Amino acid sequence: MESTEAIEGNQREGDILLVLRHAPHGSSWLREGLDIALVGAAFDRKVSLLFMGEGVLALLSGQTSGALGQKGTHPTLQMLEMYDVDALYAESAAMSRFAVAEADLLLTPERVGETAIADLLKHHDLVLTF
Amino acid sequence: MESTEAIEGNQREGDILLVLRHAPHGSSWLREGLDIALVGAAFDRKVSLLFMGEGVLALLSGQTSGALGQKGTHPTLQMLEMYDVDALYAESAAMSRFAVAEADLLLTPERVGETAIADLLKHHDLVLTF
Amino acid sequence: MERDRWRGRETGGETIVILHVVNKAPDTGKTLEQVLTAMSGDDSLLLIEDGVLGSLPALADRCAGLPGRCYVLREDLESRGLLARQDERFAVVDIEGFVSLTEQADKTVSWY
Amino acid sequence: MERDRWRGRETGGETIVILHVVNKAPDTGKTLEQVLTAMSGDDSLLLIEDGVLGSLPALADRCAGLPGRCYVLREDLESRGLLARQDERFAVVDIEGFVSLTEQADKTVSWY
Amino acid sequence: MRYAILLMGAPYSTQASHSALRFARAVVARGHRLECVFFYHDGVHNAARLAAPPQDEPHLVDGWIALHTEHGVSLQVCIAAALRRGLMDQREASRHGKAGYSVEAPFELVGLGQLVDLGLDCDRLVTFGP
Amino acid sequence: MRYAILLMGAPYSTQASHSALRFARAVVARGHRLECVFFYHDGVHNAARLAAPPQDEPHLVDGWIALHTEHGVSLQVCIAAALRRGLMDQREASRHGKAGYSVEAPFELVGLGQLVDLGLDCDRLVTFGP
Repeated sequence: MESTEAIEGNQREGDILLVLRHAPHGSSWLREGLDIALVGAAFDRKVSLLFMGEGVLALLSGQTSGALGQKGTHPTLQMLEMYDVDALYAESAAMSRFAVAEADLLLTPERVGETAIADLLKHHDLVLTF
Repeated sequence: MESTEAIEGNQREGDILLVLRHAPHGSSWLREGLDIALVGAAFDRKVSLLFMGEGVLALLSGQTSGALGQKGTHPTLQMLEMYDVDALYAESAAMSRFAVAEADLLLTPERVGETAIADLLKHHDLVLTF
Repeated sequence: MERDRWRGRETGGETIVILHVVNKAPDTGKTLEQVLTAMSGDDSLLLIEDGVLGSLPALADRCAGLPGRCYVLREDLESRGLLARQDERFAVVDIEGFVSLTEQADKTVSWY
Repeated sequence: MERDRWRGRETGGETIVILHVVNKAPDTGKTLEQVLTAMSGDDSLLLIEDGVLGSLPALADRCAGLPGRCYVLREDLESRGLLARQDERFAVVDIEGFVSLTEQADKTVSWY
Repeated sequence: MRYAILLMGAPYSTQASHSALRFARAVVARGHRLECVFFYHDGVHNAARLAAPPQDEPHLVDGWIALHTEHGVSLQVCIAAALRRGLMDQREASRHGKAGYSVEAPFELVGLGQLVDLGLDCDRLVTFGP
Repeated sequence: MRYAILLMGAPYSTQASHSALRFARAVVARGHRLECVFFYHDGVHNAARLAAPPQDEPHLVDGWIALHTEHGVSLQVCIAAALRRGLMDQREASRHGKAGYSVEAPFELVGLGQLVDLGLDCDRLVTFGP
């Protein structure tokens, strides 16, 4: 079910929205986006994350280090709560496309459709895509 | 019209096929692919070029330097003949997709469809994609 | 109909405008799809770099739902030999026009 | 029917086999389309890195015309939490299997 | 208005650096204050002091330095992204026990918190991706 | 068999370098001769001698050097692609009047002709793109 409740609560200034569109491991995009989330939160900014497209695969449980020991991003995702980054959204269409079910997830993002995504962009002061 | 004549003539060893899939100016892919063509030809290797996807835009006449004076790839394309690189192919579907007509072109590549493209890959010893 | 879809997203009297900047061609990944998903009815779209390929008539229909709010950067059309080939639904702006669009919008979001 | 299309490309007695390696997801640009355009009936396809997303059942149909010649790299499925989620039409190979495929093929062409 | 630019593309590999430099000059020409160009992801390569592009191509590193000298634009490079990519100044080099360095003033290595502050404190942040 | 690897992705930014290093080790482990790893396009950044990745991540530059030391694999870097990207050895640095250098042995700066020869003379060339 898609809802816009959480979004309407975000209409204050000082917010950062990170739009994460890349899958884990294949590139450093996801990691370098998440690093901004952690730093923003450490600087007392209210940070939201929107997982879009292949980015929703970051949310899958069961990820491991790479074959050479590359760390991956799942440990960082599990730290988000500790940093009070709890405004997590996932593109509904992408979840369906990759057949990612709620039971498969590390975290519990809110599923959002087009209108809610457009609203998220509106209601954050700074929107960065990764 | 698609033909495979030129391709059948290429069945000897020592050939390099460069598959150029990137448009000019946006990245260095096209340039760095063409550099291999020139070096290969200078080393007396028989080099063929296949323009695929957005790569067909490299063939458009009327290209200029970039706004900061970036060179572009059209001067290199015009040097190909001097280097005896004359086996030029362009993906027919891409030419149609971008509405590129023969009259718009710097050079006169042979238009090739799927079967001819697969044959080109078979009949070159070294195939590099850019 | 396509217009209505955009109109439906406008938020009351509020005019929070975003300039979306796209530097990838329509064939390069989901970039353009993602922008269109994330755009509101009062946002604008500017194509730069390889993104200008999206203004070619054969490819421009995807942006057709955005009348009057589609821009394409002149210098990137020009260097590619594409100036005057762009679809008429796109307005051509130069680099000063790009800056001006960022002045007018409340914020700029880049997609690559 | 899709099979016939591939079969039609086989060249007489000649067995010149190419291993095509793809490291991009199906949604990332035209990479997979371009490979399928350029493949012959006796070629093989190996998905690595983000390319392994192409082996997910929801996306695997594009490779359905290549029975028995589709491979996906185990370690890249594994690190992404996707091992056992791949479509049954893909054979899982490890890094030694990857080397072995390059031994068997006359040449390897990478698409990215 | 107060502007900042976020640049995430490497020079020469993609057009991002050229676009960002053109945009930076136009921002200044229109009378705005350009506070900072922040280099992140592969954009950090713009700070490579040993870059030696061909003489008939624009020298991007010099272009950034001119922007700093003539208009007081600060050139901030994400330290974590830089170190991973082989870019360090003298201080970091001695900290890592390396002889030599690859970044020098006016480029400064800074934390990612600077980007968050810029993004929220300036009137406009414009990103150039690869 | 005699193998060569062409690597065109930068370390950390994409997985290409990790894949290439894994593949290189497996080639050697299966008893083949790996003649050379050729670094082109953004792959030249693998030769950055000042790279300082976090300690919990694989050190790719050291990985390449080990491959050279233990198995005699030559590490060839395209000189033109390197110079544009801020990578030069001591000889090039003095030729360009720069103090310091960013590439050292066992990495060698070579012309693109080497890649053409490798591609045609080795039994197999396998490319890793970004």
